[in-house]
Amino acid sequence: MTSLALLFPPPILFFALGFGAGALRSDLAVPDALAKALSLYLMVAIGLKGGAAVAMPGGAEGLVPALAAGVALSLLLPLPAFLLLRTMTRLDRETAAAVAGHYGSVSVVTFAAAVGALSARGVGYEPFMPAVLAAMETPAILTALLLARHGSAARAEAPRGGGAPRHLLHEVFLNGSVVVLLGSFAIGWIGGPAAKAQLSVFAEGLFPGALCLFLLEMGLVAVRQLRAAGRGLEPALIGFGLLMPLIGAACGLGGGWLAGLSPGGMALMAVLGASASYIAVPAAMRLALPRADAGIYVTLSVAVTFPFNVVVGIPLYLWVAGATG
Amino acid sequence: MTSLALLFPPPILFFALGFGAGALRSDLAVPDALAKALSLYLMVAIGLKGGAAVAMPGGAEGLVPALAAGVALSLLLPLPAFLLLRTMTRLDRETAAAVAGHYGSVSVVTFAAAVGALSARGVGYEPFMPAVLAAMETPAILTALLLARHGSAARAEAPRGGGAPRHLLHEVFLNGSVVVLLGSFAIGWIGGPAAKAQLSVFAEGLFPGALCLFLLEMGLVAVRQLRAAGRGLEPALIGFGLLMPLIGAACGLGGGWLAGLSPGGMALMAVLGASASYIAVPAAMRLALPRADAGIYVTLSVAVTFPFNVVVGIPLYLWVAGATG
Amino acid sequence: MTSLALLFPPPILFFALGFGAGALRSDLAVPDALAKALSLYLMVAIGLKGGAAVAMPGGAEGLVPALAAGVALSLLLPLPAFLLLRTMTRLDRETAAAVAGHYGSVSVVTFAAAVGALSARGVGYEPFMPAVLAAMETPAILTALLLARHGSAARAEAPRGGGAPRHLLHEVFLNGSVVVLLGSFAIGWIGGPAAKAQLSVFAEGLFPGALCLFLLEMGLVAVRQLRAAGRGLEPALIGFGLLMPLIGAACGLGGGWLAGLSPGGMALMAVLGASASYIAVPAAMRLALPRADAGIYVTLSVAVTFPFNVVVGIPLYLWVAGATG
Amino acid sequence: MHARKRIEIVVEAVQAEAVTELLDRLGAPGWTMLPVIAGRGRQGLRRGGDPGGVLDNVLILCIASEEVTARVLAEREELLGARPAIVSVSDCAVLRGEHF
Amino acid sequence: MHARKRIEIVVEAVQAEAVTELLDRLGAPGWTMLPVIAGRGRQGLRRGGDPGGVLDNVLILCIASEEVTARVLAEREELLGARPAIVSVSDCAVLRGEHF
Amino acid sequence: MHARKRIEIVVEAVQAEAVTELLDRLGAPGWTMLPVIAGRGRQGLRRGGDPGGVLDNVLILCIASEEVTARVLAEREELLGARPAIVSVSDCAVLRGEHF
Ligand SMILES: Nc1ncnc2c1ncn2[C@@H]1O[C@H](COP(=O)(O)O)[C@@H](O)[C@H]1O
Ligand SMILES: Nc1ncnc2c1ncn2[C@@H]1O[C@H](COP(=O)(O)O)[C@@H](O)[C@H]1O
Ligand SMILES: Nc1ncnc2c1ncn2[C@@H]1O[C@H](COP(=O)(O)O)[C@@H](O)[C@H]1O
Ligand code: NA
Ligand code: NA
Ligand code: NA
Repeated sequence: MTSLALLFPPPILFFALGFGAGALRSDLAVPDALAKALSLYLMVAIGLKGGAAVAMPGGAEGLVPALAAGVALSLLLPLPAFLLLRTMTRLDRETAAAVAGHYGSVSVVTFAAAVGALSARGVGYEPFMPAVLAAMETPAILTALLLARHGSAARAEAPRGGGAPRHLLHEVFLNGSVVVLLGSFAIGWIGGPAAKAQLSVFAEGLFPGALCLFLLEMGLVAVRQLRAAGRGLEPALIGFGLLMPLIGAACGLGGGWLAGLSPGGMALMAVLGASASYIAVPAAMRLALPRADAGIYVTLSVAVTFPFNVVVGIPLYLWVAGATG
Repeated sequence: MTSLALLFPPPILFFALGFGAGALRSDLAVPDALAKALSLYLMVAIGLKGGAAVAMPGGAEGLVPALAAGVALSLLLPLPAFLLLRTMTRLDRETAAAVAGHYGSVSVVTFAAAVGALSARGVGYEPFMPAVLAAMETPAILTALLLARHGSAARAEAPRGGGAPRHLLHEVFLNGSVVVLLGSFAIGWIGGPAAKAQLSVFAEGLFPGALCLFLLEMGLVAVRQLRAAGRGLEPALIGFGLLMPLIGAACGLGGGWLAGLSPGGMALMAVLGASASYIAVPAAMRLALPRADAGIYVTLSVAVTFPFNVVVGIPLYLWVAGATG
Repeated sequence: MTSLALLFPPPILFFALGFGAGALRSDLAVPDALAKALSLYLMVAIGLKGGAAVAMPGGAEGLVPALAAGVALSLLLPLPAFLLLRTMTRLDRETAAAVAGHYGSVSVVTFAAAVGALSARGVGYEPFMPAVLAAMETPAILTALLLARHGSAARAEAPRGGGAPRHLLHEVFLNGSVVVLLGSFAIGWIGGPAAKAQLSVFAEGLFPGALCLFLLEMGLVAVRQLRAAGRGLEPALIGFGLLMPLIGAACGLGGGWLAGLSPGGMALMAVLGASASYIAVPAAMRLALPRADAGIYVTLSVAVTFPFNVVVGIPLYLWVAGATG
Repeated sequence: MHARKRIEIVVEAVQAEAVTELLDRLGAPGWTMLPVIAGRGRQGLRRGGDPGGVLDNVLILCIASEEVTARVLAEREELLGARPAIVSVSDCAVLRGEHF
Repeated sequence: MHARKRIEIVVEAVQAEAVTELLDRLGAPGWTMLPVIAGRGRQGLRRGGDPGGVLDNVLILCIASEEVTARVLAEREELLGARPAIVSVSDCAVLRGEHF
Repeated sequence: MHARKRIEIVVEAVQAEAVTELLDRLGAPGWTMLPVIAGRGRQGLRRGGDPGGVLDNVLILCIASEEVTARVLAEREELLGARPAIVSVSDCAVLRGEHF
């Protein structure tokens, strides 16, 4: 593989293609349903593959400390994020708390891109990392709510009938992403090698192509979001969106090291720390903190931090973790 | 393969995942268009695979008696179903006739799950069974109409302009499922081994994964349907939804035996007898018997009989047919 | 492979299946989002495969003259088309110009079907042909506008706010199809053999099946379109839709010969010349020439010329080009 | 501006074509059909997306003259019958009277 | 024909269920929910299709009696609150008065 | 409640952005765009879903003051021109007058 191809693997180039097409206002579009289908597929495939790998002898070794590290990161990372936002930017408390929640949580596709980069370099990693990914999706939501608590009567705001607290707990424990990731992980685990073999074309063969298509869509979404909400983004916010992933990655490296992970595993933990949610947390925040400005957190997550991680962050975190093959 | 993995293969676990997620009111969702795409894909893949197998030397041997048995089952099974419904439950004649029609017809995904179970156990079956599946889809509609005839002025009800009779004949002979299954079967047959090789990643490699995703959706649909129409289901109706598949399976076994099928083929015939339509017949019934309560038949078919067959029925029918490898 | 299977490969049979089902008013339907997803997939796969092939030693040899020939064909073919339409039919100048633009441009799926036919016959072709395909998509739009210019105040018609000229240039240079085809081509090229291997299940394994499904949908669309706009089609227009591809194919053969292509490449160039756009150009024409009758060009392209090329044209052009293995 | 009626029909998707054919037959100048995600009425919740599509609804909008509207409403049985369906009518004004 | 009110609510999709539950609770005889492609309001452009779906809107249509309508409008805070949402009401007539 | 106008425009999807830009330019306080499955008018049946999307329609709903509505209707040529399109206007009332 040429070093150009290593630096710019197809998924990243497809992201760039989508971003460029969007920036130049091409009429290129990915149907909504395809984007949702791809997102679902990626979670199922990641879960199945991880579960099947854990079913191998010794595959679950070290799972518990890694899960603990992941949950701790998800719970704690919103704190520095909130601090930074309240000092660096003029966001109100509620929006700052909501944004902070996104950075404790994770992005499935950033994880998938990192896994792809590790494979391309032939670097191994602990097979249970998809379970860590799932475990990190939602604890950050709780921290975000605690941070918002002293603000305006945030929770009283939610519609009485809708039962925000009920919805909220569902978002934390029964969020669609969490359910699909953990469920597929368990199914891969139960099914073991037989299921792995039977599902390999689906879960492994298709994976790189599906990731490419989804990143094409993410490029388009990032631009669209920048355009729709970009005016609202003060420079300090953009700075936060570039700085916070570095802090998250550093904490992730530390957590991974404490949990005794391999270089590949540490690199993935850094990626999880660095990445920001763009599916599970936004939906939860709309329900729990309806006064928070969705334009801000969706844009920061999708259009600033996601591209940064995919293009600059992943190679950097892999290199720092010593996971460059 | 562990016995746990044999008892709970991935497709069934994905059904359970969807059902559980729905029951716990997770916000997990499968986009509509993906569900429809998967349903179309499964029919195309089943048809192609069957057709290609029939193109092999001797592949069509025994096709005619099997088709005859299938059509007979489809035409006759609504009779005991109707009798049971009119004696066991308080359904009006028209709704009872509509429900009965569903049980003469078949469910493509139940068939697909059974084929998967046979493959996992290494049990062979007649390759033309997909053609039998297609042939059984719609004859039951005719019986259902005859059963409803003496009821309220059922047919006069259909909108004059829409031309119910015309639509109805289309539903029977040109129903989308029938056309796709038979068409793909014919294309696989004409294409033979060359087409089979060319389409193998698509029609065979992807199949298990697509089935898993579709069953995830079916689990969600089953719960949603139970919730939306569940109140309307008297216990006797649920009893019918669990009893009738056993009757259908017994008749299917008998029919398969008369048609001289192998154990694998008999097992599939039992599955066809036991399964209830949830695509072709509901649509036909809305047009032909608009006074019949769609909530009842959709719920029974999708949320009672389908789960029963997939989880309990298939292993049972395979075991009775001696098709457990 | 039997000669029946060679004459009627699965993609064509699926087209016939869709056409037949539509003609008989079956309720068979392909979800919109699936059709759009397949169309996007086909372009990505064609681009990736072409780019990877060009990355092989010597793969780009002869690219420049072929591109030149393709662009020239796209720019010039609208001229005979326009002439024929204005003499043979009663179309107004603007509609005639719009239709002519479609015939200079190309159809991705016709190209894909031709590539499939070459593979089935084991005939090679220049790997850069997907780049030629992309290059031919939009130049014809410019010619169409020049042809329409002296007509009614066509351009003044476009909504002031929408900025038709801006939109138009985007359609020509940044049309979604062009961007995806060229982008994927470049990504395949950069990625080289490593990317090719990684994406082979996606871009190659799935391809024939995806093409089949898309052609099923095209069959349905062709009938639907004939039915909706068929009354408006005078016989002379249908004649044009059958004659013009022959002219385009002949020019394509000439252009391919001048560019020094192999028989397989010449056959593909003939197919490009013969085919008519049904995605990029219709959208551009709605914006640029809103007075032109969309019913006419969509119907001619999708329901007359496309079926003709797929069923009759491709075998013919391959035979004339001496590309029948 | 010209005064017209705005007829709004929510009906199950499998009956949609029958309704638009009825509108065409009664001389409606046109109609527009919109997708529906979900609906609730006397027949309970109808959430689209079941595999057979029988729980899908559509909304049909038809702008017509008073005369055509009266004819459409007269087909009450035909429109509503036993089917999940509602029909409402309101006033509106259109720009190009000659087309409606 | 019977005079009724036609309530039209555009609200973000994640709040849709809360709104329909409110309508049910206030005695609305039914409602219909339609998908929205994009919308603009005070909160700027909301174009659906972001991965989390938080920028999706839906349109909820509810035909109800004057009385129910008054009750719905009284829940102004509940309906609108801090959320992207608009509510409008117009007059209409329905065929089967007993159902609305 | 405050009296406003409800403008409803059905237009081909490729022109949708031009129409919403026009509404923005004329000072409309907002708009909502809904997908359309199919429509019939003077130009015959327009059933969405052709590969190029040129037969897709959308419905644009805009609630605006009488003044803005008059400005929008004055752009008749711009809105309708040669394109498949219809425009209708009706009365409605809104809860938060300051926003419309
Ligand atoms: N009051 C209402 N307002 C708006 N839509 C309604 C209303 N009642 C019924 N509908 C719609 O009409 C469909 C059929 O109504 P029904 O026949 O009463 O079950 C429902 O699924 C709703 O989509
Ligand atoms: N004047 C209007 N006419 C029609 N729809 C509107 C209008 N204002 C707002 N909307 C819709 O309501 C949503 C929320 O509005 P807002 O809360 O003002 O951002 C927007 O995204 C639009 O879909
Ligand atoms: N009378 C009408 N009522 C409702 N929608 C209409 C009507 N006339 C036309 N339309 C819609 O407007 C589109 C364009 O109309 P036209 O320009 O007349 O072909 C049609 O495809 C329909 O969706
Ligand atoms: Na994070
Ligand atoms: Na059956
Ligand atoms: Na051409």
